[in-house]
Amino acid sequence: MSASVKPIANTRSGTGIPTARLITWWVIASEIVIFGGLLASYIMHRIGHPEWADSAAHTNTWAGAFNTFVLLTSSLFAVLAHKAADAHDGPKAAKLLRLTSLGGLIFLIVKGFEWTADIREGFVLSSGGFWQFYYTLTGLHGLHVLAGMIIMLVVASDAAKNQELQRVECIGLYWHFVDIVWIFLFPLLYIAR
Amino acid sequence: MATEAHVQHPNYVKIWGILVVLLVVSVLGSMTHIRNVVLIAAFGVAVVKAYLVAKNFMHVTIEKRWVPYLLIVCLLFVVILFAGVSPDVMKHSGLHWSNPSANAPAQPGAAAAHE
Amino acid sequence: MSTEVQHAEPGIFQKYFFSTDHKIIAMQYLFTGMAMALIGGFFAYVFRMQLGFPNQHVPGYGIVTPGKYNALVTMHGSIMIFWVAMPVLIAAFGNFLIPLMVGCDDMAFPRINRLSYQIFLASALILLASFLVKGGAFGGAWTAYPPLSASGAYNLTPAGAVLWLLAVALEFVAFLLGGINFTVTTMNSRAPGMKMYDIPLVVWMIVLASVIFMCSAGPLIAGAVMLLFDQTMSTGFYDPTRGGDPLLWQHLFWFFGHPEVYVVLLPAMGIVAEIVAVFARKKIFGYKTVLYTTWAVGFLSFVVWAHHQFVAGIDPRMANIFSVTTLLISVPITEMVFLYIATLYGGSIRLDTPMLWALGFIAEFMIGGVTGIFLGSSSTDIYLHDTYFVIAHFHYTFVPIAIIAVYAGLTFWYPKMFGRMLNEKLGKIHFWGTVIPFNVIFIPLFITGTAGDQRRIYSYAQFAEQSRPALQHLRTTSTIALLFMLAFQLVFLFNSFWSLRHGRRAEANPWRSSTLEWTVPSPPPHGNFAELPTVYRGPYEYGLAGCAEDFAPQNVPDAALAEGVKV
Amino acid sequence: MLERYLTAASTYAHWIDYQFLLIAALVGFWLIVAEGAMFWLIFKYRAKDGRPTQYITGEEKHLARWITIPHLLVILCDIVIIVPAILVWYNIKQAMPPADETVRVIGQQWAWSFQQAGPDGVMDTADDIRTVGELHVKVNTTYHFELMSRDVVHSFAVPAFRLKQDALPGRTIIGWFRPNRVGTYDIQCTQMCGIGHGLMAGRIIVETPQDHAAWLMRNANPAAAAGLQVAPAPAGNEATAVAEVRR
Repeated sequence: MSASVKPIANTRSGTGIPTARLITWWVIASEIVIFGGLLASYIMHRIGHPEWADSAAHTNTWAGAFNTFVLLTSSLFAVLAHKAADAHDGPKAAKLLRLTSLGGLIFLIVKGFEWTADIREGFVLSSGGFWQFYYTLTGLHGLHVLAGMIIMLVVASDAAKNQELQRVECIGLYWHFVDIVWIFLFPLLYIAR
Repeated sequence: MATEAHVQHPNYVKIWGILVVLLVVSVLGSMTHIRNVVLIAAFGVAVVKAYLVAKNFMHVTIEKRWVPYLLIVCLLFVVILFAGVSPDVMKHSGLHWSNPSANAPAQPGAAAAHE
Repeated sequence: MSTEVQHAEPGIFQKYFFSTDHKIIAMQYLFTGMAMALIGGFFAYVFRMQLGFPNQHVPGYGIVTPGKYNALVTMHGSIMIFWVAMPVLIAAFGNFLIPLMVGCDDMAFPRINRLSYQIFLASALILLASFLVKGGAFGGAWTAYPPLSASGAYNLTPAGAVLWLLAVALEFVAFLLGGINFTVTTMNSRAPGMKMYDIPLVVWMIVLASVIFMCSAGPLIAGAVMLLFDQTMSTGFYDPTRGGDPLLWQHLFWFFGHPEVYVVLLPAMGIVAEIVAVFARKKIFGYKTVLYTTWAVGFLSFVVWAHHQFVAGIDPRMANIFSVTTLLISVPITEMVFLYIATLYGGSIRLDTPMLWALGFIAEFMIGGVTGIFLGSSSTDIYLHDTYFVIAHFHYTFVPIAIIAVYAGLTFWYPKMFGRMLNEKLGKIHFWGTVIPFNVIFIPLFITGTAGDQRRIYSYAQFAEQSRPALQHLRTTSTIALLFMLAFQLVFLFNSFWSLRHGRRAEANPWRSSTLEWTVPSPPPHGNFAELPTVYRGPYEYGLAGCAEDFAPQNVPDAALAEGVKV
Repeated sequence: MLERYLTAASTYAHWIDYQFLLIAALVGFWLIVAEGAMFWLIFKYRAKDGRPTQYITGEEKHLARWITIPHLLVILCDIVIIVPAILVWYNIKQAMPPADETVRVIGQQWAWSFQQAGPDGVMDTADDIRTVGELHVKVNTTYHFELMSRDVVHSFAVPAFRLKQDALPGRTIIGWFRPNRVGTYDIQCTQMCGIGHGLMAGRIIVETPQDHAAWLMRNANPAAAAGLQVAPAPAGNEATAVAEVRR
């Protein structure tokens, strides 16, 4: 079945929310509990271990702040892409989406430099304590950024041809969610000490 | 089938500006090294930022009502998880039990925890 | 995007392995689940033989060593829950029924659906592959408590433990994808006119089960990532010598593990609701109340998890809270069962094979339900926790769910799935041959449990109290009953394969049921409905006045009812 | 009722047994009522020619009563069960009667080892008695136990005492029991702890005060001066104990 042939099931909208956006909300809901479980585990350990603050002091607040800025800006592009898609301007939406994934790329590059610096200092995943949570949380989040970028580029290539414009909003929603996760990771990992 | 224009698009750049200002506030707040200021700057601001993104970028407030409810219920489950687990994991001693290894991983000898 | 798109007949490989048709995917899940059930059943046979006739050569397997015994019980539990109950009850029935019952041509996202099955198949293969690696399959119980599961030095199955965890994690991903798809399809793709309370209960329950799964599995997915790192990257999330906490896993596991019980229970309850309504020719007694109790159960299932951990080293004060919530959840579940029984009142009950299975489910599940009270009450759980009483209790819930209700569903929808009727006589032999041995297996285990038999122990020879001959007789009885029960499953296998060719051809609506899946030919063609239906009423309108038949199909307008239904 | 299946040898064994009986009576009643109602309805409303089915939604007041009233009774029964359940739990796991003696119970793959004070009555002194697989206790004496694990999760279960508590590595968990019947009772590990789980047996020997004193004198070991502290040491330190369980 080619992508252009959709079942009628896909085109109905019993809830009043288009099917694509509906599934995006459910994906976000399930992601909330995944990140929530990991964050809850981290927070309760962190409160129980005040000494982890010493490890947290090694993280680079400026790099974290810069990355927050990058993600916020990319979120702006994503929502502008949604606006463009609403105006049926596919090529513009595609351009903005590509800018958004460029933001993701910058984010990952900065993250990579951070990890390299941390590892050079001898803090690795198996260092235990704070560091195992630091790498797991940022790693899981980084994977989401990466996945979002790839999907976004695919959506952008369709949007450039004015196809599947409803997907622009959906990938945007997902991207904002990833942004919100980072909004909480930033103080939890970089500021609280 | 394009999405129907269901939102009045607000001025996104302005909201982005507010978010960036908030980011600066939280970073500056963390420089004070005063515990309460840092905590508010870090987490209070994070909640505000998350709300702004959810409201203005994700449009949850004008989505069908049950969508924000769904997200809140999922958050609630995480809170329930936290409430049920933290008495055991966050604390290192309780009624008739203690977790000496969590306090001092390398220290030998387990202190008995009498109430 | 419309009905005039002609679906070209694909090649056989394309049709059966890479199809996006929900019915084919349902069959893939069904047959994979059934194959896994055979494997899980074989494991049960092997370790029951070891318990019934200790340290003797088990025909078809050999000598059961302690390590192999542990691996067998671990894999029996994991397979039966994750690779039998979930794929068959949720994925197979969900995939087959949801588009048909809500009146649309396919799932909302057919390719995500296909991906879900492919991931599921990969997870099953990974699990089976773990028997072939060095050290053998994981033997740390399906709960996989660390540090045992986290360290190869403790469990002696380093590769098996990693593969087990990977398989479970992949299975979760498959069911997240599938479950979200079910939910979205039911919410958005219903036939015109089908309002919230016109959705058949089985669809409701499969969707709610998917939602419960989605909300509860997240923390365990996070926990599985942590455990995987503990196993392979020498982190110490659960290692107490390095500041970790083994209790964290237990909490994350049971935060998922308890809702999981309801994830598999609800679809079974839904299947039974459909069948009871059809064969009693009755509207479900208090359809909305059934739904409200389902929601209550779904929510409460998130706040009871620590009753699995009363004596696991959690703070004893927490046990009181969880004991209260656990007894609280008995309230909506009891109400739901009462409503099912009340549905029989005033009916015209025909005891065909599907109905026997459905009534068998209710009768047996009640035993499982009431014995749960012993375990939810914290003080008796001190004694009964991890004994055979627990095993007997949850098999009295899981066997009705994963075996009895599945047979109910299969015998009921077999004509729709394959276009032939099953043989009634063989079906009844199979029913009694399954249900009677089932009770003979597990009632003795209640007794050995209260007599102090602890779980997962491969031989009781070294325990003076447990090696009393009377207890051994009970264990042997249970094992022999299991042999009978397994043997009678051959009747079903024969019946289903024989009927595939020689069964009476099924008309569209052999049971005279009112839901939408019976308005299409058996088996339904690709695309399901020649003309997409419109819904005019709820799913269980039996015995409606002013109606030529004793049932009113959902898709027939009021005006046409009096003229009778063309079956 | 439970004593027919297994001896009750501690003071709180009977509390649990009575709670078991209470639940058995209540849920047994409901089970019989519900199953009875179901089979009666199946029989009464079996398909008969000329008797059409009735159209009932379940929202009729006079019929819904048949659900509502049993439903309220079930809630009542739940309360009747939960109150004593919590009381018994409180008395076993939360309230802690003053200890006459203390023992340290250590689980490891795959044996139970025990440490108790020698004749001087003080723990962690040179004459402490350490045993593997066998715990000797005095009848009618309140014991506190300190439960630890050296490696993985174990569970210290003495079915005859109706006692069960998991041993977690890194944690020390305190509990109590008061044996009231002389005899030898099994200890089972009830938490999957590796390939030797099924072999991880132990015995509790409840003795009269005289026998116990004699045992103490026989086994007091002044030579065991070194290494008094029992630590929940990292895995692998105690290879000897593993060898002992294979004796």
